[in-house]
Amino acid sequence: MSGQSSLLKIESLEKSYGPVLALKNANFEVLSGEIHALLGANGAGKSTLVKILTGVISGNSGSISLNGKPVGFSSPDDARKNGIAPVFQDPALIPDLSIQRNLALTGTDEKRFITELSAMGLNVNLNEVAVNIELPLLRMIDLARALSHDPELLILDEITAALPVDLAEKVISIMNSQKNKGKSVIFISHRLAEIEEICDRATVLRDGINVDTFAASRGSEERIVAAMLGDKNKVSNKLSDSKKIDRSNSVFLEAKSISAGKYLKDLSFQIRKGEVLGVAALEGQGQDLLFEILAGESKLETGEIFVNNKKVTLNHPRDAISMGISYVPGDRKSALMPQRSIRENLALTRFRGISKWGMINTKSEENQVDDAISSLQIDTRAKSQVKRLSGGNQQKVTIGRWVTTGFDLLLCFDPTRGIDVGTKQQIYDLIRKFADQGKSVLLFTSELREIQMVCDRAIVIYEGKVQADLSIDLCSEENLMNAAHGILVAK
Amino acid sequence: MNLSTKHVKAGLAVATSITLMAGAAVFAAPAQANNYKIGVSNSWAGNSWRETMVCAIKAEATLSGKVASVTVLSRNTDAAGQSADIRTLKTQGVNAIIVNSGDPSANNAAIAEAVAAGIKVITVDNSTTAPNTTFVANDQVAYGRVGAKALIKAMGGKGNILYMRGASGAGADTDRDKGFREVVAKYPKVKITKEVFTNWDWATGGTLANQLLVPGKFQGVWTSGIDYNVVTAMGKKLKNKYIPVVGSDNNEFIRLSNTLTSKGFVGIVVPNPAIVGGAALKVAVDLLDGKMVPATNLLKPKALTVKKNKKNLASRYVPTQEATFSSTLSLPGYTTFTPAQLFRCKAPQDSNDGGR
Amino acid sequence: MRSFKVLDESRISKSMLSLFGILFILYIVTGLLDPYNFSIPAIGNIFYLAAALGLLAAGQTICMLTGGIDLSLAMIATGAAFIVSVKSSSGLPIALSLALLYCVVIGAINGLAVGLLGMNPLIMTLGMNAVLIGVFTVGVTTFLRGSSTVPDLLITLSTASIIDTSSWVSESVSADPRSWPVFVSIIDTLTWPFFIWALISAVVLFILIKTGLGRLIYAVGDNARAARLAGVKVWQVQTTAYILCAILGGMGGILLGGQSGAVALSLANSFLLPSIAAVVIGGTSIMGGIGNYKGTMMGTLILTSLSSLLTTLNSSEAVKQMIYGAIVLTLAWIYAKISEGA
Amino acid sequence: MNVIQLKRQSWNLAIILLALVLGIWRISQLPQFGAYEARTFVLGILPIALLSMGQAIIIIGGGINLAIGAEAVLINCLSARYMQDTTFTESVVLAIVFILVGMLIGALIGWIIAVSGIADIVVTLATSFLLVGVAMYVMPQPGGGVNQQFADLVSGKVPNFIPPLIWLILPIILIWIPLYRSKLGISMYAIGSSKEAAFLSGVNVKLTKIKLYAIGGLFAGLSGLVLTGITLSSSPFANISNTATLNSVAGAVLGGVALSGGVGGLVGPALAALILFFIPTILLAYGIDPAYSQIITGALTIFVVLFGGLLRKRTAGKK
Repeated sequence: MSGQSSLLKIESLEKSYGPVLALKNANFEVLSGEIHALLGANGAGKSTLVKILTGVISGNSGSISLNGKPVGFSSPDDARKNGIAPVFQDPALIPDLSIQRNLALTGTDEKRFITELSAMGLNVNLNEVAVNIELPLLRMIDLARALSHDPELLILDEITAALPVDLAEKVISIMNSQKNKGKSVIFISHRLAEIEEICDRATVLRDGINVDTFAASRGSEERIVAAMLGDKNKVSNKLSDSKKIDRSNSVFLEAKSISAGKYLKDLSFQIRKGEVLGVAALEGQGQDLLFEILAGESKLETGEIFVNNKKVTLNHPRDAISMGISYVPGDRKSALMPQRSIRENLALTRFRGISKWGMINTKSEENQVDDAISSLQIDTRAKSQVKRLSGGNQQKVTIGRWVTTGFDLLLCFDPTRGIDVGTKQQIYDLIRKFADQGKSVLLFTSELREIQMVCDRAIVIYEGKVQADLSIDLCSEENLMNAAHGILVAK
Repeated sequence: MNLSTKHVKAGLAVATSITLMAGAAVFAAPAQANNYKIGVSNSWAGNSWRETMVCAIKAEATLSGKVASVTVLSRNTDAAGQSADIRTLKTQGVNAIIVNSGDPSANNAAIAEAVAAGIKVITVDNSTTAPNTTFVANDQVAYGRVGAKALIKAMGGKGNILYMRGASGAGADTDRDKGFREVVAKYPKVKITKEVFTNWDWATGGTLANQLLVPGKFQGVWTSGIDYNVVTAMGKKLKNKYIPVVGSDNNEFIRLSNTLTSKGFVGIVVPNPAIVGGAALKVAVDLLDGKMVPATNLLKPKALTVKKNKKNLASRYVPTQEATFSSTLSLPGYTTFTPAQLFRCKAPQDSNDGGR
Repeated sequence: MRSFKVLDESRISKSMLSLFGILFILYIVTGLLDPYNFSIPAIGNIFYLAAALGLLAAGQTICMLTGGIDLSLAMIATGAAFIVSVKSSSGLPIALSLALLYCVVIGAINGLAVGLLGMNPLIMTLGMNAVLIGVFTVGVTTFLRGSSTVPDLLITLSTASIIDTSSWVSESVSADPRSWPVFVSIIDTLTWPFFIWALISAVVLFILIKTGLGRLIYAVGDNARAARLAGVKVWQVQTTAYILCAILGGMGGILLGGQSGAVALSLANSFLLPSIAAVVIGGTSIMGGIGNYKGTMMGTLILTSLSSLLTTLNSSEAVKQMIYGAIVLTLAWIYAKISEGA
Repeated sequence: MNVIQLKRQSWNLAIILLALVLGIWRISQLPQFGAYEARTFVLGILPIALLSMGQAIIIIGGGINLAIGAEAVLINCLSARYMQDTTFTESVVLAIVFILVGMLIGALIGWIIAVSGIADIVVTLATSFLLVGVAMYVMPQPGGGVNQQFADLVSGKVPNFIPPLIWLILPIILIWIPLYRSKLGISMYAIGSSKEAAFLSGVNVKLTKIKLYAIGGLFAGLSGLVLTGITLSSSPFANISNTATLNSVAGAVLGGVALSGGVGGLVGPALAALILFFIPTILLAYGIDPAYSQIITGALTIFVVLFGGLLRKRTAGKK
């Protein structure tokens, strides 16, 4: 590594949003030909740093130099011309434009693009409009487009999140081939295993300062987590002993032969009271539709749903709520009112029926909201608008809403996606607490190891059916992954 | 030389119009007596005065016995829209078009095309600068003049006037302003201390009256037809101490002038009959019959007050009609319909009995 | 954790303060140009003149808080006034009920189209506006033919002071009203329109702040999907909002009809854009979810003071329009900067 | 061809079909159909068609311009005032100047929106008051005039319908097609479709917005000039500008431009103007009050958007 020259060097970079200091005195260096992980809890300043690097915003002070020359990027276009190409979690393709016109917009060479894409074993109709393309493929298209510009520095921001395993592997091999060509990659991910596996070095940010930079290798996890959390409590990988699987509990909800959309075909499962049931699946197996059906948000085509042994029809989320089924969607933004206060967000369900449109009982509302805030440890410093809360606190508000409302079954769709380690732990604890209170939780997660940490049992969906129904001792990542790929698991 | 060019030009014009008419003549009913097709283009719909004007055209057409149909294109539109309407009427094959133009010159091109095709164009109410048309209207300069005289008389020859005009730039408003100022200039003790535009909009007029009427500030009010709500506002704002108001022949203004005389109110009614439409129709039929009609036909208004014209004003009020009804029911020498026929508002083609 | 009343307080109070400042400056300027404007009757007059716009803007506020807009509001107002005046011959209660029915029906159609069928509010209400203009243009000569005189009771309710003082000030017509006894001026200030506006405003504020419906109006405007996921039937909220908007608009229209003394098809036309401007100046986001009616009330008063200032200045229609536009733009700009800074 | 393209084409097809049906219907009502009648059709739609096209460009770019009617009225007033009693050459030079003025006004509005961050609808609402005020200042009363030769250049000598037809088609060929193919054109769809993604793709969102408003202003300027050419006059009234603006929005939407941005073209709006012109005239021939056409126009706009919305929902659902 000593022979490598410095490609990008950032020195004492500072950026504030009004009174909030997002970056203070951040230093960061990427060598040419290395894969560098950029890590940090939510609000540590990662995304601000990436935005500055890609010309989305500019810093208040500090210096950036590229190949030893000081630079400053006035726009994403400017950054791209300087050899920096980002690929974000949400692909930067224009929904209403065809791929061809998207390429024209960024001045990308079509032939080169097709070469890059077919190197990944993928192809696409260039006349297809972006909005019609599945998200995982769209991300790969975005990546191929970035590669077509032959970037010196590729920035991959959470690109592997919720990406199916085969595609995630392709991303990793692309990173390696970039490295072999002497190009650099900045890799941002919450999946620590990936980082240990492929990154050369890692830099951890905390509170806008780079706190640690070291060579990444297997076993760095502890060091990463410690650096990310600082002096705060460390996370235990295993949970408390609160898991007690009581098979004698009665069934709360049963789905029989559910079919809907392109993916769900003849899917059946049961969830008991006081049970946390994990759901594992590769991306695009219809798990999101399953959750939406149970939440009353999408329509069931065939099949039946029983709650407490009674058949139910769920046409609207209100029907589900009245059955005691609550839904925490994967996309926090779709469950929150960003411009309203924590209080209004927490109390929203109180007014769901026309009969409750009358005068607000301020006292009872206040008590209820206070309870939720204290039991979920929501940070209320920015309570007037939830859009100013951190991602973790926003997620707590979406869950807290159901704590104030009361529920029997909580549908949690990837609740820890993009959340820092500390808050993740709080959410795990919370889910276990619900189970202890005799409530059921259906938990889908894209991080398979969470299943072993939180769940009592897991089902794996493959090709629209339940491929495997595993007790917790069988829920190793390997087993889950095999089942998710359609390989039978021995019980 | 001069003469010969003229002849050539005339010959060309005739030739052009023959060519133009050639196709039409085959289909369009020949303009024989008793079978005239009349088109009406009106630039402002949903307004009581204009509706009455249109009804007068229809009623008079029905009674004339010489008109087969009246096609009315009445809508709120801009100059381009009205030009399109006039052209549409021409393609429809009418023999005469009665135009109440929203703009003094913007429809000239369309009118000229109609005239060139041998269609008689009669402009009513608002004058246009288009040549070869016949104009039928109330004399607005005289309107301003007689109104001003009566107002100044009622004010005792001195004091401040609240001058509430119509719409800036409209032909009628400009003409009335001319007549009004002519008279006011002769009385040095009379001053126009506040000048506002109501745009002939009742809401605007009402708002302005409520805002501007302050006890002691004015001794007389001129309105350009947005009249009776100014009187109503006086009841509230001046605590029933009325000052003279010049208004038009709006039904409600006539009623207030009649009833509030006992409270010292002087209402000066200067009629601006909407049934001038009936006069326009008569002129159209005369033209189609080949009679000679002067290019400009102006109806002279008179200022009416309860003091001098008690009977006239008492008989003008029509309780069955709305407040903004233009309460002049006949124009001797022009119209022949009865009030009932006017209110019925039927064109010849509207019913089996020919609308009669 | 106790005081939840901090509803983005800093931002709203800042902008409210600046709105107050602007209103104050406008008032001082008007007063310096014509000292009569400093008198109590003149102040009362501003409130009196603001009432109708205030009601229309109240409707528009509710609509815009849900993320909608009602461009048919002027025709709803005009239509209500028309129905009341034409049908008043069958008795005022019947006329008013018919007008109310009309408002509810039109509001419901707008709301259901937006809420259930997913119509864009701009297009829906624009289309509705065209339909209503057509219906009433036809109506004037057919089913709504008749006297458009506004009934006396409504004229009184839309113009008179609550207590009639005309007999108290005897021989003072020619005298300056500033010489009247102060209590007369103050009583005169309490006009029915002012009273009605104040009363309705209290109701609107109560609905928006203190009721579940109010919460949902904000919720739906901020994020309709979130509201749906929380079990709220969004279309019910939107429909109710459009109905409320139409009813408030109808009330404004009837008031306007009473103040004009006559009803014409163009009655409320000139109030449509100001009703939106008042809401915007008051700081309600056109995207919904944030803002309040207090701001709209200030916006209404600012626009009314502005137009009386321009009348005082004897400014031509051209200058009026220019200043009006410039002020709306500047205020929106200042407001945007303030909310950005917070 | 993919679903969305097909859908876009089917929309255009439906509009062409509707315009054709109504056109044939209308022609069949006429005693005769010749050059004069064709000219009447084209002159009847030209100003509003141009305005709808300008509005369409702005709506595709994710905005909306409620001041576009006021821009046209202002240019109408400016040209009728200053082109009165001029020679043909002077008129042409002035026409070019006024089109540039229209662009400049549009650019200014775009700049205010870009810099202030206020919603388009609010800025343009305010500027619509402002511009009408300026128009009234320029022409306190209706009137003015223009060189007759220039007028003939715009509207053609009776019964020549070719010049106005050229003015309808030329902007599509000279402005729209090059725009659609240019980087600016792609950027227009991009910022209308997703501002964030466009920004990340390297589009200068603010500059694009300013340019689009400038092009919108160009169309408004053309519309105002054409109005002067047709009417040989000008009218400085707010209600005219408001009606024109609302019609331009209706025309754009009816022409297949999605109000959410990113979808549509300019041919649709031009045809939509034709449809909106035929409806009242067809009714007229049946002796029906033209007021009914208001009802039909309003209802048609609602239904078209409703239908389009349902169509979009269905294609989105198939994803």
